[in-house]
Amino acid sequence: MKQWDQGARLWARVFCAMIVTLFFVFPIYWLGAISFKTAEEIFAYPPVWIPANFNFHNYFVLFRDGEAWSIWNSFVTASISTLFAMFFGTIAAYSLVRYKTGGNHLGIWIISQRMIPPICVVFPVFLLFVAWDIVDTYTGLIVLYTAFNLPYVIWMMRGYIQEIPLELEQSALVDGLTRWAVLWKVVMPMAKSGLFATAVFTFIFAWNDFLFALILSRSDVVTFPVKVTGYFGAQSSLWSKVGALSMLGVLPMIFVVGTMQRFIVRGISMGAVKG
Amino acid sequence: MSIQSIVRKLLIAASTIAVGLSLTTLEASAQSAADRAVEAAKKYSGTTLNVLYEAGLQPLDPKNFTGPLWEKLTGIKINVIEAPIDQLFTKTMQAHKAGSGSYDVLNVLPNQMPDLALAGALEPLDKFVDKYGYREELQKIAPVYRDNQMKVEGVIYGLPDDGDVLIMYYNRAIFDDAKNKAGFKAKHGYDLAPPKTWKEFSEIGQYLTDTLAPKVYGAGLFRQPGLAQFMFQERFRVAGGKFFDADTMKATINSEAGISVFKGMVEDNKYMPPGVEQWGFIEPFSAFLAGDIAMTISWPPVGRWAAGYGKGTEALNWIPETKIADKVGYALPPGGTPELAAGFSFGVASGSKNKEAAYLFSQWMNSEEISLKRVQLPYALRDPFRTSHFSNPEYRSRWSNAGDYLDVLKAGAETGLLDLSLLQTDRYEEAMRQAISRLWAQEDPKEILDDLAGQWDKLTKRIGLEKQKRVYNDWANKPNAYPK
Amino acid sequence: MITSNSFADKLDQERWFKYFLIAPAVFIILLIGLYPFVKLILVSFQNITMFDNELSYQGFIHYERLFDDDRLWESILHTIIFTAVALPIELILGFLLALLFLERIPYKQVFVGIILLPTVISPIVAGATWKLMFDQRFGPINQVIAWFAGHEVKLLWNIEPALVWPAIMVAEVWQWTPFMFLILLAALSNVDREQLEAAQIDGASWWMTFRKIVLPAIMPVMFIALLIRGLDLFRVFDVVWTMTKGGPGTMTETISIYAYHMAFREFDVSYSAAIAFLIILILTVIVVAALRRMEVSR
Amino acid sequence: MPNLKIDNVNKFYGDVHAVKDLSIDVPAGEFVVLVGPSGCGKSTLLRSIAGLEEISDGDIVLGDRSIANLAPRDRNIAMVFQSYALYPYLSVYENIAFGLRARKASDDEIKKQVDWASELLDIGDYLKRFPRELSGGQRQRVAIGRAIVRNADLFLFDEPLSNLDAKLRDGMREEIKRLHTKLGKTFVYVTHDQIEAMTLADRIVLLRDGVIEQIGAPLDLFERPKNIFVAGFLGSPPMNFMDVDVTEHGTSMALPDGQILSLAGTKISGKIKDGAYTWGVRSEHLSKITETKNTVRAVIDVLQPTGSRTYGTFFLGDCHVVSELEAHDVSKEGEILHLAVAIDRTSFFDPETGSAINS
Repeated sequence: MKQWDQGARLWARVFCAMIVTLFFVFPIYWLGAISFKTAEEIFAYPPVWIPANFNFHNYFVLFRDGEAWSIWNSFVTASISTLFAMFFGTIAAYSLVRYKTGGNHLGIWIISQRMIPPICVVFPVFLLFVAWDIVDTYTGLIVLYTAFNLPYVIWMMRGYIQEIPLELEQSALVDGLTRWAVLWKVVMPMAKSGLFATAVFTFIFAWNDFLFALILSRSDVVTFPVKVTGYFGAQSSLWSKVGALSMLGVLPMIFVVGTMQRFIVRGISMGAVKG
Repeated sequence: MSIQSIVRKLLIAASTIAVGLSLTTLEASAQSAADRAVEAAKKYSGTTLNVLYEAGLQPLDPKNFTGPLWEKLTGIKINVIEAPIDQLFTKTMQAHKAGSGSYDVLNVLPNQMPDLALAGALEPLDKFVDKYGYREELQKIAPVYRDNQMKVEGVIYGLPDDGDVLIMYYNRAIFDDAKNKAGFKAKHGYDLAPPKTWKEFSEIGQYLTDTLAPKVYGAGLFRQPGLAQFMFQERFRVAGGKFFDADTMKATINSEAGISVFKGMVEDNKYMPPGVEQWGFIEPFSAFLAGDIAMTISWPPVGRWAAGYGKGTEALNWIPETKIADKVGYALPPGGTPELAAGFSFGVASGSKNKEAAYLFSQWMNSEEISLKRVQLPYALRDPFRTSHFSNPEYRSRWSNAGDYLDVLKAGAETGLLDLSLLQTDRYEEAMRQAISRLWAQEDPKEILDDLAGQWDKLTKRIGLEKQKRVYNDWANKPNAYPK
Repeated sequence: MITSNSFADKLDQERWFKYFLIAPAVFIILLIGLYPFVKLILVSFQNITMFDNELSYQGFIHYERLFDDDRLWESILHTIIFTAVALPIELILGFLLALLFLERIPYKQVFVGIILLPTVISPIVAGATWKLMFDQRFGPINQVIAWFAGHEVKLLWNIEPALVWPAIMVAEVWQWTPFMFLILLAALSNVDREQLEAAQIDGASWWMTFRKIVLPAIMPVMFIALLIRGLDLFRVFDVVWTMTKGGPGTMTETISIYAYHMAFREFDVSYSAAIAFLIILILTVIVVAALRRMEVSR
Repeated sequence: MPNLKIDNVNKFYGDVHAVKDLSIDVPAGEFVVLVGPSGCGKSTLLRSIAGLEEISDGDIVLGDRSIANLAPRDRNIAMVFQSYALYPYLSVYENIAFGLRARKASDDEIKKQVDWASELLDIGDYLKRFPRELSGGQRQRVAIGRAIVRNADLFLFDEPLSNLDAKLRDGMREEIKRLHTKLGKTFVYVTHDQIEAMTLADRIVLLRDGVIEQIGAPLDLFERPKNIFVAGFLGSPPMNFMDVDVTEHGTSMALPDGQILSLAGTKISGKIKDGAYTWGVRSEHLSKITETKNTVRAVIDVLQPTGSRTYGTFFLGDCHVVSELEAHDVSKEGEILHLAVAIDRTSFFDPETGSAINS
């Protein structure tokens, strides 16, 4: 009797879990479905739930017309800025942790920089970038994303570095390494998974950014979110392109949740929960 | 797939031929405005012009057709930069405020021209127009566009380049149907024909819905606030309304005319398809092509596409297949004074580092011969705007009743009403859009319009009453600001 | 005593090394973080508008305007209501989900992974997706409602004042409930098993166990999650921008959308700087108050 | 091989004076153990020698050069840490080779050294494994291996055994001692465990509050503690202390509960002034006898048999006393025993200053 009871409850839970999962995945399914639909299917009433063919035409069009380039722009700016932010952020975090540089205040000040809404600073940043002549360049967006993500990287890496036993570093110092070498040969390998997880999130933030890219790009470095919003034009809503380009933007994220689950909770909670 | 690719190849071949043809015609006619522009531009060979265009279909013209041709003729490269329509103003001003010289040639919406000109973002063009002898050809642009989308306070800031006007389209199969005709005449005592007044429009719409719904509804119109405000502006003035008092500059939008138009707009929704309140551009357009509505009012491309012009063009594959290709009727909307909704002029950015070349490109694009080809591009969104476009035999033979189409556009180009254009028009329009969404939310028309008038007065006060009054009267005194 | 002189040796001394490490990051943050902030304050005392470019000191004229700007206060009100509604919904849904997944479920990781997806995608994509979902004619939402209603429905999600906020809210809640869910799931999993068992033996009710053991244990984490999300909600831009651009009218205008509008549509640059400063001020007050509370509760 | 000379070293942490004017000379090859309760400054001192802390004042000299201002890597010392500080991402082989690689040794040299160390420490079988795959004791050996391959001038051990369980600790202790003998190098070893200190050290440095309480050979300290602190620190169970009154010209004393013991015939008899003293007796110096003369009468309160011996606790007045008895000396709590005291092996301390009374 009790056995049966437990079994029933398990199935009830699984059922609930499936309903919930359906709710969260369906919109993305719908987006994907649109990206494979023909124009007739997209503008059919009642809506077509499953496209008749697995049709890559909408993607083909994006690539043929060079509009998929916006994905490349997103990739270049997000990945290079991630490298910079990770490098400068990690060494800064090391300094904060090991040498208590600037005491507690410097750390608080740095993380508070992340709190400022982009909309508040984007105009002055725009003027600054005009002065430097880096509007609509990779350099511009990379500099911006690096700066914008630095506080996050420092904050997160601070947490990860704090977890590295001090004795490891001291042992290496005694064994004959310089401080710089200790950082590279001991701290970095020890913080490897933290570095990786933080880098992925840094990448995501830059990849998903809209407002900065909207203001600071013109034509050469338009990123995919900016491009997607552009498709909701006045005279033709290019739903097929919205669907296909958005899906291209979602794909890396599917990979992220597929492979990085155990790091995600710490990444999004800014270190509040250690996964 | 294979058929599509064949079609595409054919299209590519066709456009190659088109380029070839245009080259020969250019050589044949000596010293036209286009030729002068090309001749003068050759000294800038090797430079690049950044041209700001509305994203979507618009840029296909400079990207696929005129851009390459211009480069071939002058050696000047055309770099098309796209921005969604609501970003055009932002991007233009942003570049101006920053002094970055990001753009050379601009697409300017007429009602934004005063702001851009007074903010100093646009280059005055008179000197270039004279230098390159373009005044004469500029005069040949259809009157309303010429007189109203070119100058701010007497100075030329733009070359009007788009014959945007809201024309009425009706399904002739329904209007010619004997049963409908007889039934309508029996009920209302006059013939079933394209309506001349809004009263007739309502009666016809109601009658057709009553007899044919849910298969066919009498009409479907723009109802999204952004587009519906164009329809309101038109109907308000047709009903005799004035936006402001010319002396006190007080808003008079809440006059009797305003209230009755607002009430009429709500009433009309009743015979339109369910959900019409949300209709933007696509919905009435696709419903009309599908034969689901008997009448609609929209921009000129709808008239072409409904007739099947440009069918099979890849760029237009998002357009639903027309089921009424040979049944499209064209007429001026009720009142006979269509709204010249939006449209584009070419302007030259004041911050451009290559203003002369930018102007020359604009002149070339805008010239008789080049513009004639551009307005005929199947995927073009540029609508006929020159007297010569309307009478062009080639264009008039594009489909069975293309002549009717061009005649109506021509008539519209004479009687069309200008969009309200003030300093910071957008703020006034914003308030108007807000009022319309309240209208759809079933609020009381009078109350909404009183609020709207209050908001407008406040805006006027902030911007400066005298300054705004000058701009308004400048606009209001144009021949097509109000119906004659 | 041996003294070291070379640069490399100096660098290797603690006091130089630590500054050497932190200097680039601080420099970049100062440049892109602090400079714009200072510039912002500067501009807010000048008078730069679409037509004017007055760089002299103008006093507090733009700050005075703030008080007289109904649209601004409406947008702030929208933002506050939006935050105040979305945040508890996300919290409660996230918590319920976490409770569900706290129990044994086969292939739990797969479920959790799929549920997480919305949180990591671009808010622009989320907005676009829901815009398509909510389309009154070609979107599936009205269709699904029609199934339940038994007749055709034409709910105007993008225009009807009563529906447009709920539509945005659904998109926002859809995207961020998984965030709360994941954090609370982790927090709940970390609740001390022995304490729970002890409570069970002591005969505590479910409610008492929750209030006296579970809640205090997850409180710090929950608080941070609420803070992070609260700040995000307060500056929400992308989703609203994609779905309504603040429309119809200014009905869904949030503070960020309004600030954008004033800066990049009206080019009322100085005034928008004053707005930006106001936003930063409000956020600072919220964060400081929140952190105080957190410290007190510790 | 150089001597280590610690010369008037001071260390401040802000206002805290952690090491006070400390001087120690360590001849080459000696095994010195720094011992003391936590916070006594022993670790600070060790880390100062390693260069992980900067000293505030004084000097540290290794051979003929001052190393006080050198970076750790320039001091040519090796150190074994409490947590072993093995690099989890490196194999055992690479862990041992780490210091050699840092010093740019050739691959051949490294291999030679690692093989030598692994054979010495009997870890040759798991050179390819990673630290997480090793037991605590094995990790400890690797940590030691990493230190000894370097041919350092000085070996520092920072509580290396404290993370091991009791059994392993005994074994490793022995091995470390053997290693010292084999290598013949100078070892400075920090522990808080007096047994380690006793068993390993050539010389113990007993620290308290940054000051040396006593320095000397283990048995010296054990048998001739300079003060109550030293006496109490060394030995397990700890020395029993009680307040006594010496009377009759140093020939008799009164225990806290009034019992009288005669000092006659002992070394101290007559050599100590009458008065109040703190008397220290180790538990093994109390033994059960059948006669009752000049014995301590004890009512056993708690019995703790360990197998070979049995600890019997009793009270003299308020003083809690532990005696170490034969396994079967007592059968149950409450029994009354007579205990003989080996008075010659007990210590008298000045109750005011705590210093030992030299007899």
